[in-house]
Parts: sequence; C-alpha cells; structure tokens
Amino acid sequence: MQTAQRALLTAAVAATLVLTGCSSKAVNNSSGGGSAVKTDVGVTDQTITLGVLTDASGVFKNLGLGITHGNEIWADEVNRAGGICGRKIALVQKDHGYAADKAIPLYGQVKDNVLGLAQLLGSPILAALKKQITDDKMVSVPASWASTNLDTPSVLMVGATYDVEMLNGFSFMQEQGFVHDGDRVGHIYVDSEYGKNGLAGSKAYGAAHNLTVVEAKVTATDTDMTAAITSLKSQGVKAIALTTTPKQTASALTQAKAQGIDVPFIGNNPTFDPVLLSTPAKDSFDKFYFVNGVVPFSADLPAAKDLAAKYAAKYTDTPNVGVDFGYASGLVWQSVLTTACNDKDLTRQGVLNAVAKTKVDTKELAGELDFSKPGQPSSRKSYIAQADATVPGGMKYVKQLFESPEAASYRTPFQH
Amino acid sequence: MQTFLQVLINGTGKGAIFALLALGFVIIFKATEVVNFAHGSLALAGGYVVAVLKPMVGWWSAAAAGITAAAVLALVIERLLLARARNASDTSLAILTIGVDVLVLTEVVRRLGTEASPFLGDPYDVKPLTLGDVTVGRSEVVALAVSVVLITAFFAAFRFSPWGVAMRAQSENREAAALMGIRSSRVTASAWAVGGALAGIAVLFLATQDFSGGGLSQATHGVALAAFPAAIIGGLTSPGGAVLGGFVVGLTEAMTAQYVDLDFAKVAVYLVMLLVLVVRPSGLFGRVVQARV
Amino acid sequence: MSDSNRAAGDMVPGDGRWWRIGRVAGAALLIVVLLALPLYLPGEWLKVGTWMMTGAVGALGLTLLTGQAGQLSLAHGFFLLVGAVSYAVLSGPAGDPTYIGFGLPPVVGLLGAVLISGLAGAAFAPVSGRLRGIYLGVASLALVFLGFWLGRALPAVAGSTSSGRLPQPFSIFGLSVDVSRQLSSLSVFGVPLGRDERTWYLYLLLTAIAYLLAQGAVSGRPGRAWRAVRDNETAATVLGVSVVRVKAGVFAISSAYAGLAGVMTAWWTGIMKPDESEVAGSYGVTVSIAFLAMIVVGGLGSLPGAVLGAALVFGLPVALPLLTQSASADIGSGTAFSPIVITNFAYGALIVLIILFEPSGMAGLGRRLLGPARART
Amino acid sequence: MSGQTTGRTPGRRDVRPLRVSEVTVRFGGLVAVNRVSFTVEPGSIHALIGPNGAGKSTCFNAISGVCRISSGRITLGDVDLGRTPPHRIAALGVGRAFQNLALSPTSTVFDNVMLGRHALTGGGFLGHGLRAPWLRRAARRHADRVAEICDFLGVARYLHTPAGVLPYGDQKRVDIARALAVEPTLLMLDEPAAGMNASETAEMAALIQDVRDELGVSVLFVEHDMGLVMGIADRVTVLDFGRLIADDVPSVVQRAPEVIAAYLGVDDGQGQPAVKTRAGGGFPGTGGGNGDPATSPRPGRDGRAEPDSREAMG
Amino acid sequence: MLSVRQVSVRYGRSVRALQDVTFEVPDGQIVAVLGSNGAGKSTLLRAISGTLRLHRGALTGGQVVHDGTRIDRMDPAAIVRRGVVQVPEGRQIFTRMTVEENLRAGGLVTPAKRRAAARDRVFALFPQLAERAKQSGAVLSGGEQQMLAIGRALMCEPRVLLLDEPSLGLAPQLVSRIAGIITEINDGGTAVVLVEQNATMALRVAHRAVALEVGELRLSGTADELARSDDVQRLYLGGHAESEAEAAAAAEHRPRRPRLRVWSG
Repeated sequence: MQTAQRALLTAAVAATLVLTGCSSKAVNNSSGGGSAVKTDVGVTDQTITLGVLTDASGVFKNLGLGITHGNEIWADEVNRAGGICGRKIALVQKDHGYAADKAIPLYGQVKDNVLGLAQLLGSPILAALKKQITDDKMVSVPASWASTNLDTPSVLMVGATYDVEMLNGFSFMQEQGFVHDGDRVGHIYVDSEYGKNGLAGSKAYGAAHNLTVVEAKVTATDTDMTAAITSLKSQGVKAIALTTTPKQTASALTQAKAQGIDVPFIGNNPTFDPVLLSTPAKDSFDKFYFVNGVVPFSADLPAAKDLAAKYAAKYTDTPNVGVDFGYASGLVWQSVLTTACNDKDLTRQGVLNAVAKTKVDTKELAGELDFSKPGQPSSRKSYIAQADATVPGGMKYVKQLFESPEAASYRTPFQH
Repeated sequence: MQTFLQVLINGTGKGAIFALLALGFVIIFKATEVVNFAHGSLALAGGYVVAVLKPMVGWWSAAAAGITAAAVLALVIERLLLARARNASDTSLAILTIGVDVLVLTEVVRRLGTEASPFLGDPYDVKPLTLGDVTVGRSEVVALAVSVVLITAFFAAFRFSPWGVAMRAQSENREAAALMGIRSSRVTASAWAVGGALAGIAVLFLATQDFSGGGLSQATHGVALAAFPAAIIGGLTSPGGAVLGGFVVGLTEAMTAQYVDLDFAKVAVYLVMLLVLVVRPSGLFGRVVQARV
Repeated sequence: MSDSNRAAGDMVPGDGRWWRIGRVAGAALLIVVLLALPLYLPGEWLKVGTWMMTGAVGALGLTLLTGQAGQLSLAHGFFLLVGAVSYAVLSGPAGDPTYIGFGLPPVVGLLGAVLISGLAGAAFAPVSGRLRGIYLGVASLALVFLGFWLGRALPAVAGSTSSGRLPQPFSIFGLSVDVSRQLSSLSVFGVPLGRDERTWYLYLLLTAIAYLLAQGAVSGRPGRAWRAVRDNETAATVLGVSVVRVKAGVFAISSAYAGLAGVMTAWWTGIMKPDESEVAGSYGVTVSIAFLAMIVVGGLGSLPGAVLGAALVFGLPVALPLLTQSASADIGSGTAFSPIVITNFAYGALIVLIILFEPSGMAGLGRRLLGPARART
Repeated sequence: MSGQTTGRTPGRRDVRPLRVSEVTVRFGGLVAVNRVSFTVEPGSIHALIGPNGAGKSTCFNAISGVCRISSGRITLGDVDLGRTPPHRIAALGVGRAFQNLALSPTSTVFDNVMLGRHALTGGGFLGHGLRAPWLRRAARRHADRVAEICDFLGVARYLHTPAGVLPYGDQKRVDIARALAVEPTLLMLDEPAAGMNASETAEMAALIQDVRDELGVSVLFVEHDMGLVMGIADRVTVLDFGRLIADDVPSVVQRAPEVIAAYLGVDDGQGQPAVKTRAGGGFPGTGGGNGDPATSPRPGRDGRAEPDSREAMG
Repeated sequence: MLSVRQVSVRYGRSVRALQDVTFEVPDGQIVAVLGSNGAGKSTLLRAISGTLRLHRGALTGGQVVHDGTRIDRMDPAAIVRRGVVQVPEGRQIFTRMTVEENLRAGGLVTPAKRRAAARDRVFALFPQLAERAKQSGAVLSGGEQQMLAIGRALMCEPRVLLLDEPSLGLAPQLVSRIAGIITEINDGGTAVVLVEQNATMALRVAHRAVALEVGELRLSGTADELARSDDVQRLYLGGHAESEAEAAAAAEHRPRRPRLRVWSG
C-alpha cells in the first residue's frame, strides 16, 4: 500500500512534467502594431478598449448604472464623431455587484484587454485593486472622490475631493451666517474612505475657524439616523455636516425636523439623490444645502440639460448624478487620449504621461479640471445647491462654481 | 431627562418591531426547530407586494395583500421545500432557508430596480407627535400599538385556542401530539404562515422614514437580522421571551447609541446577548435541554 | 446540532483492494491536474481557484468544529479577520507611521497569525463550552459584530477603513509570490510563473497541509474524541475524554484554520481593510454563513465535502460572472437579469436543491456513488 | 498522579478495592442517594440492585464522576474519586458500559471501542495530523488490542461497521468492549443483560465471569435479572429509595425481608393470577428486561409477603 | 377488528426491526405483546399508529388494516381520527401544560359537544387527575403521569387503544392499579393492544397474547395458552432451565470465546 502510493505519486509528478510541456500559456510577446502610434494593451488600429468595473446589481447599482450610462453616452458621441486617434471607443463592462471577491477575478479578466478603466466603482474594490492598477499602469476613473486615493498616478479623479467639498461647504455656511467661529457643529459620516475624507475637510475647516466638530460615525448600511440626531441634538450643535448615503441624508433630515432641531445641513455630493424627492422625506429639505463638484442630473444648466435629453432618449432607469459624472469622466478620457495620440503614444505609459499634462474643460459639468499636479485634486471648485421639490428638476443653485480660500489653501494628504 | 425620554421612546418603538419579527421567528422555531434565515426575505417579499399594489388599490388593501403574501410565501417555503426535505437535519434545513433567502432577496432587489425605494408607512410615516419636549414618530406609536394588540392576541390564541393547544403540544413533543390526532403538517404550516404574516406586518414599519429611515430595499433585510439576537435573548422556544428580547434589543441599541457610542450600538446588542447566554445558556426563558447517560 | 449523529464523514475504511488502488490513483490524478493547471489556466481562473482554496481551508476548520465535534459556529468570519489582521501586523513593515508592524518574515507572520487565531478561539472557549446548538451559533455571531467594530476602532492595526493597509506578500528564501509575469525569472516549460501562478502553488501547498493535518486528526485520537463529545458528552467523559478541553481545543483548531484562511483572504484581495458593513465584506456575517453553507452542502464532518462545498460556495459566485459576462455585452438596466443576479440565483437554488435531494450533502452523494465500488473486493 | 498511573504500567495490575462510604447525592431538594456505603473487593463480582428510582444509576454516576456527591467519600485504593476530575477516572482504571448504549452511531465499532483507550493513548491534533511515527506505532498496537477485545466479545467481524446499524445485542457487546478497552481494574456494567433473552443472559453471565477470571479485575454491575445477579455475584448491594437496605452475599440478601418488601411493595389485593405458576422459592425476578420486577404478589403461605412464585428463579 | 398482516419494518437502510409479523386484535379484546428489549414491540405499535416515520423507520412490507381499511399509509392524525390511539412509551405527557390542557390536547379530534363528557369519564376513572386539573404536568408523580397519558388518549374516544409499557417504572401496587384500569377501559368496549415487559401483568389482563423475538413473531395464542407455554415461562416469566439437558443445551449456545489476555502495553 505504502509503496504503491509512492509509486503512483512519482508517476503523477512525472506525468505533470510531461503534460506541461505543451502548455498554451507560454509567453509570446505581441508587438505594437504597424501604425505610427505606439500601442500596447487594449488598443488596436480600429479600437481603443476601456474597461468599466461597476455595480449593476448590488447596493450601489443606482449609481453604477448611472455612471455606466453616462460612459455609454460619451462613447456613442465620440464614435459618431469618428472616434479618437482614428479609433472607435469600445467599453468592456463588468458587473461586480459591489463585492471585492467578484471584482478581483473580473479585473484579471479585463486587465489584458483594456487600455484603462473608464469607471472603477466601489471603495473596497478600489482599495483592493489600487496596488494592481498602479503596477499595471492602468489609468482608472474611480467613482469616489477621496483625496486619500490620490497617492497613485493611475487614479484619475474627476472633480473636487470630499474634503475640499466640505471646506467649500462650511465656507458657504459661514458666509451665510449659519455658523460662527467657536460654534459646535456636528458631522455624521459613514465610516469609509468617503466619510473619513469628508470629515477631514470639516476638521480642517474647524481648525481654521475654531469650530468644535462633534463626530457621529455610522456604517454604510445603516439607514436610521434617529440615534445620531438625538445625540447631536443633545450636544447642542449649530449645524450638521453630512457625508452619508442618500437614505441616511433623508433620515437625518426627517428626524431633525421631527425632533425639532432647527439647524442647517451641509452635505457632500453623494448625500443627495433626486429620488429622495419622491419619498416621505421630501418636506424636510428646506435647510439642506449640498456641495458638489459635478452637477446633478437635473441641473438647470445647458450642458446638463443636453445630457439629460440624451439620457431620456435611450434609458429607462431613474437617472442620477452618476450620469453626469460618467459623461464628464468620458470627456476627461477623451482629452487624455487626444493628448496621448498627439504624443504618438497610446501605450499605458503613454496614457499616464498624457494624464500628467491634461487640463480639460468639462463646461458646467465639473468645471475646469487640472490633472497636472500629482497628489492634488483636479479641481477645488464646487457648486452649492438646494433640493427643492417645487422647482423643475428639483434643484436650485444657491451658489455657482466657486473655490473658497480655505479650499484653495488646504493641503490634501499626498500634496507635495 | 428630555434626551433620556427621547432615547427611551426611540428604543421602545424599535423594540416593538423587533418583537414582532422575533415572535414570528420563535413561532417558526418552536413548531419546526428550524432556524429561519429567510425571515428577512419574508418581510422583504411582503413589503414588495405592498409597494407594487399601493398605487393601484390604496394603502389598506395593499397592506393586507402584503401581509397575506408574506404568509403565503412562508407557507410555500414550508410545504414545498422543508416538508419535502424529510431526512435533512435541522442544521441542513436552516441552511436550506439561507438558499431560499438568497433567491428571494435577489429577486426582490432586482425587481425594485433603480426606482426610489418605496416607503410603506403612508398613514403614519413622518407625522411626528410632540409631547412636551419629546417628539415621537407616529410610526413608532402605531407600531407599538399594533405590536401590543397582535402580541396580546397571539398569546390569547396560544393559550386558549385549539390551535394554541395543538401548537404547544406539538412543540413540546411531536410524537405525542401526532398520537393525539394533531395534524403535524397543519400545525407546522400554520406556524410558518403566522411567522410570515408577522414579518409582513413588521415590514410596514421597517420600510418607513421614521423607523429605519429608508424605504424597502436590501437594507430592510439587514434590519430584520436584529430578530436573531432578540429571539436568542428571550430563549428560542419562548414567545414571551421573544417579545421581551425585542424590547431589550431596541432599548440597548438606543441607549448605547446615546450614552456610549453611536457606532457601538449594534455590538452592544450582541454583547448583551452574550452576557445573557453566559448566565442562562438557553436564553432568558428558553428550555434547557439536559443530556442524560 | 440536534441531528449530528447522522452526520457524514466518519471514516469508514473500505476493504476492497481495487477501491484502495482506485483511491490512490484518483489522488495521483488529482495532484497531476492541480499541479498542471496554472500552466494552462488564465490568471483570472487561477484567482477563482485560489479563492476556492481559501474557502476550503476555512471550511475544513469549520467542519472539524461543527461536523466532527458538533459545535455550531457562525464566528468564522471573525477568526478570518483575526488571522488577516495578525498577519498584517506581524509581517507589516516596522516603523510605518500609520500602521503598527513588527517587520517579521512572512513565514513567521503566517505561523504567528495562525497561532493567534487559535488562541483567540481558545479564549472564546469559556463561552462556547457552555452553549449548544443554535444558541452557540448566534452567540458566536457576536464575535463577528465585535470584530467589525474592533476592526474600525483600531485602524492602526486593522488598516484604516479609508484605504486599508497592504499585507506583506508571501516570500521565503528570497522567493516571493508577488512577482509580475513579465518580470518573472522562474518559468516551467516556457510558462513564466507570475503572481497568480505562484499564489496558486502556495495556496495548493497550504490547502494540502490543512487537509492532511485534518485528515490525520480526524482518523486518529482527536477525531474520536470530537465525535464522542458530539454524540454523548457524558459517555465521553466517563471514557476519559476531558470534554472541556476537547471543546476548547477543537474551537481553537477551527479558529486557527479560519486564521489561515484569513491570511489567504488578505493576500488574495491584496488589502487589509475592515469591512464597510457587518453583513457584506470579507469577514462579515455573510461570509460566516457561507462557511456554514459550505460544510452543510459538502456534508457535515466530511473533509472532501468541505473542500467541494467551498469550491461551490466560494467558487460559483466568482466563476459565474467570468463565464456569463461576455466582452461586448452592456450592463443593461436596473431590473435586468444581470450576471450577478443569475449567479445569486444559481447559488441559492443549488443550496436548496442539494439539501432537498441529498441532505447529507455532496459527501452523501459521493458515498452513494462510490459505495458499490468500495464494497467490491 | 504517578501513584495512580503506575497501575497502568505494563505487567503490573494493581486491582484495588472501591470503597463507597456514607455517600449522599442530592439533586436540588431530592436525595437520590442517602448515606450509602459498600465496598467492591478486588477481583470480586459485585451486583448493585434495587427497584427503579432506587439510586443505582446515580450511584454509578457518582462513582464515575458524572455527578458530584454531596457528602461522603468514594475511593479507589487510596485515590479519592470524588476529588478527581471525571475524565481522569477512566485513567485510574474504571471502565463503564452504559444502560442505554451511549455509542456513536455513525462511528465504526473500531472507533467506538478505540475511544475507550483515549486515556491510554496520547498525541493531540498536531501529532496525529502530522502522523508522528511513534503515534502511528502506538496506534497499531492499540488497534491490535481493540481487535483482540472485540474478538473476545464476538463483535470483531463488525470492526469497520458503523455501530448504529448493529443489532441491539451486538451494540451492547460493543459498549462492553469499549469499557474493557479502558483496560479497567474496575469494570462497571449498567444492566448488561437488559433486553436479552434467557440464553443471551446466560452468555452474558459467562462473559462477566470470564472477564473477571482472565483479567482479574473487579466487576460492579447493576442488573434487574435476578437469575444473573444471584448466579454470578460474589456480593450484592441492595438500594431502595436511595438508602442501602442490604449488602451481603447473594444467599443472605435474597432472604432479607426488607429486600423482599422493597421489591414488592404493599399488595392492594386486586391482582388475580392469570397464569399458572411453577413452584420455586425465594426471590422475585423478572426475565430479561429493564422493567422492574413489578408484580402483583399474593400473600405468602406463611403470611409473610412472599414473592409471587411465578417469578421463581432457578 | 385490527389486523397486522405480514408487516416488515426497517429503520434507515440497514436496521431490520420487524419481519413478517401477523396477528389480529378482535374488537373488544385485549391483546398482549410480549418480548424483550429490542424485540420490536414498540416498533410494532409505531407501525400501527403511523409514527414510524417520526423515528425514521418505514414499512417495507405487509399492511395494517382497521375495519377493512388499510391504515398503514395514513398519517398518525388520520389514524387517531379512526379511533386507533396510542399511549406513547414513557408516557410523554406535555409537562409544560396543565393536566387540563393535556386532556384538551387529547380531545382536539373529538367533536366539541362530546369533549366534556369524555373529560368527565377520564376524571371518573382517575379522580387524582380531577384534583390536579390546574397543576402542571411536570409535578405529577410517575403513576399520575401514566394515568394522565392514558386519560389523554381516552379523550380521543379510542376504539383500539395501544399501550406501550404502561407498567414501566411503577411500584407494584400501581402496576395493579393500571392493570385494573386497562380491564375497566376494555369493559367499556375498547380493544387494547398491550405491549409489556411485565409479562405477568400482561398475561393476567389479556385475552390473547403474542410474543416477539428479534423482530419476528415467535408465539401467539390465548393468554392462558401462552402463560402455560414453557417458552414463555423461560423467556419472559423468569423460569430457568432446570434439567441437566437444558443446561447443557444452553452451554452449547455459548460461543467459544478466545481468551482475553491482560494488556501488557
């Protein structure tokens, strides 16, 4: 028995060695094609392929679908206009359902076929893939605006970061006389890179203006803010900042109203979703301001209206800010690819080089973006808007794109 | 003091809903010894029916239909799956309900699509009552009243009706009950239906702005998970314990959030549960099973 | 585990000579295939394979605890977290201003992580020893919530929720797992062994060690003691088994397995970062339940069953999206039957069907299929 | 510890007396065993009898450490069993078979019997997981011994069969094999003949005697079959309602009035014999089974509460 | 009339519990079933009452017929509704319910208007139960529990009562009581199948008797016939081999056992 076992094992190893002799995975280096433009991965003479790693079925499917549809509208537009560098844009879309374990093999599946990622949604997924996209020189647009992700050149962050947004937001609040130096303010934030980055902004502003920031940490899946509001109320805050999910925003506002705490709210871009205006929370938005770098879907601005019309013509899903963002990130890619094309280098390294010299005007969608300063956000400007169910589109702009002095002088974590 | 009252009221309101969920959970466990991991899905499915029908037939009819749907779904799970998996152990059946849970959850979430999450508490949601300095979500008041009525009704039925006698007999000794002519399949099926209906009622409060702050969504399913510690604290075999457990969970969560740490609230619930179990290994009112040589 | 006496997996040695030869031949064939696969499979499929092995290691531990020793546990996710964090800390670079690290070699970190997880399991023994069945199951769930909270409360250890910390890639004698294919100097038959291939071999080795250890223990004195405690504690005591020690011991062993699976999870995901919610994520409730599903679907107490169960429960959800998402297809709308929706359906349905038609899991199915072969001499 | 374990060393069999002195066991307010004393002499066969609820099983449980004694002392040689952790008692050479077959039904007979050698063997998870050569060598020796014991009990052919599928009688034998696998100096059997018919019972009697003769161990057993008890016991201890009512050689015990009264209770005079009986005197007994010798006696010829002669023993 | 016809039962895949067992219970008669532990007595009752499945057993052959209708495929509740009612082994009363509730549970199948009468009959038969009506089943003594178990079954208005070891663990005088009660119940027209280890008691009250041995029917006849039979004497009534020849025959049965040497480590 023992010897038979050993003999078989030896045979097994031998067989392995023989079998593997004819593996198909032996390296064969592909050359970069015949045209004048240098290429490596994901670019042929006809197409430039970009990947989309999104959530179309999990907890962030609304956002994921919105961004993806924005990406698609942009790609269609580009392709109708003849493409970039003589090549059409192809999007390879993968749904990971907001699960890192599903996203990791999916990234493995697309990474050798795409030049970069037009969309990389999900902070746990970005965190898991950050080292890989850096190693692979895979330029990717994350659907997240945490300045803590600016540590790699592969991350192409479109618009102002959450910390900067909060600085602009508080600056606006003070300008309006809602808060004064020395006040106590509350900040409800999701314990994630999103929430923590927003909180970093509040704290930076607080440090500059002697505000005491009372923190209320919640998890992403919580929806009930009753306890958070009760707690903040009992600590006598003068204003409340939100870096939360839309549902948490709605709950916080409703509870504040119910518990009779009459303070203004300032929220980051993702705190608001127009669908909230069709919920019971719709009457609680009167003191809620939100600060955003990318315009909301229903914004009363020409570029946004144009996009909304295109969206309505093609899609049935309820739209959100993701559409505008997805489209705007397309515009950024377009600019980067054009630069790379002009440099005759559509390799991944070429794209990285191009990013570093890209400045792009997305018109009203996200303003002017500057990617030439590594470690810094591409913009420090924000809009201030108020949700208002009575206005068509549910959106009222209180302050147009601006950059507060606090935001301008703020040092982001990887700023050199 | 005012804050304390507010916290007390927040906790009690939540506790009422957890009590309903835990009660259903315990009824099912008592009758079948199956830990129903699909309890959250029952609530979700019932809620989905309410959400779909509400614009067409109005809230009251939709709510009735939703409760019925949850009960029917529970019945279907029991009759179609559990009753057929005769040779499976209780653990296997619990895992089977996980499979069902994945199926129902996936389908309901798919159907909900990208529309705004529907809210189910129209008649009472976001219409707070103010008592002095304390505001009370009307949902919580209604939930508390409904729970008290339902739980009282349940206990009366459990104690006095033939169904209750049959149910208690079967849960104590399945064979002896069968030998008394009690139809095990009916008792089992009715227990699932009642458990499902309670979940269907609970969801009318779970998916409100007042209570969970969110509409019907995947998160509703997560909130229903609180039925677990509630049922365990009370003792899985005790309906009374389940009700108490519900309130313990609701109050622990609210008190911890206010006086210890907001983020610690959920852990606190489980730590309280652990503490209860260390002192009483079968929950506060659970039956202690003694092994004999 | 009221019904654990019908649990599968107690060793029933076959007598047939052909059966024995067939078994050895089967094992040999399996080894050949597993060793050769990296030379054929593309990277993403190797990732699927290594994920299955991660699940297998955890499931082996849980099936010892729940299947063999009859203690239901939903705390596996917590011990995965303990293992992953311990590794990240032990082998993390010393002197990092953000994260605590001891700068130990990865091998030491790995062993340390397994040890610490085991000790964490032993520390829970005073509670686990008192409880039974579903009460123990839900009580152990408390650990998952505690871990979720602790992970976020101690960012310097567990990695910040914001960006997490990088677990040190495995390396030994200057041979690192973390080498890209392009730069790899190691190749077999012209196939360069990159990150994915090397990870495969490392995971295969770890899984094999985990399996063989468990197998030896199950068929020996520890296994007999576990089953005795599962089937009748009093009888076990009278026959000289210290029930308290055996229960604590098997909890510790199971936790150590989970700890190893945790380290494998951290390597596999490439990041050490606390979960965003207690339900979803790498160390949460869903994962704990998934491990339970693995061992039930595989057949309680059965080691091959645990591996097969892991392949199904961990493998299917990551493999199906690779198969069903063609390069050109669009994501579709929010109510579409997207690949992930289909994956979830397949996963749920499979669990239901297996328990409905083969309550003793794949091990039971295996016994039924192989039974006749085993009986022949 | 070493003092006790030397008895386990090869070649030396230190069969020591078991002394139960003034032992009381309480469950809550209930006194299950009340100041009971008796001694099992080395190498003797000692029966413990009494009606249901008399405290026999509690006594067994107290000796094997499964339930704590409230007062009194139980010693094996000079070791106080009351102060020994229950799982150590097996290592002291106490082997016990159970009344209701506490076998692992899905485990093989081999595994079940091998469990009895838990205290005799060593090695933990790592040792066995790594298949340490010395453990494997020891395991082979122990496996041989298990086979030998199973062969002795006539269940060797089932060695690799799950115990749960064996017929009742064979499961009973496996249980005894497991108790023998402890290599006991004191073998405790709880109703070894329960559920057996007369010929099987006779076989069991022979078995018990063979064990004592060949291994030289003491045997303490609880039994309802008075034929078996009186046939093989060197000494009989009788319990009733937790109290000791007799402790002597069988011939004395079976004539003791308290014993006869305890077994018969007070007659209510309703019973009518429906069965013609055979002549025979002495002690009440029931053929096979764990039911108590609960019968309806008639008044004795000499006015004494005499057992129903139908249940005469041979 | 209840007939058991060539019934075979298995538990799981391999345990054979009954093989080709056939006997009849004529209306209004008491039939005793004798046999040692593991002979299949309880299995036989389970086969009749339809509760085999609860013990993972199954009828592999034969049929059980009650008044011309096959009942072996019915569920236990339907069998009870036909009036074939079993008092389970070990009483199994509901200890977390009061005596009264126990009786209510028993009477659930009885039409509402007859329930009170049925309960009165039970209380008349067992006055102790009436006294303890409001007390929990858990506080009853062994004898009272047995009475409650029988009373509970009587609430179903049985036509055939299946009793599993009613004397188990009872003091002798109580056994006589139970025997008397069985006779009394039988006098009311209810047939009884009495499974007993206490053959003395069983044969005293029964009209007919059968003996099971390792799952097979070994003997059957009137109670008197059986009581006189040497086999019954020897096997169940504690009679022992008296002649040299019988002893020798018994010795023949003894397997030649290998010697067990002392373990030498």
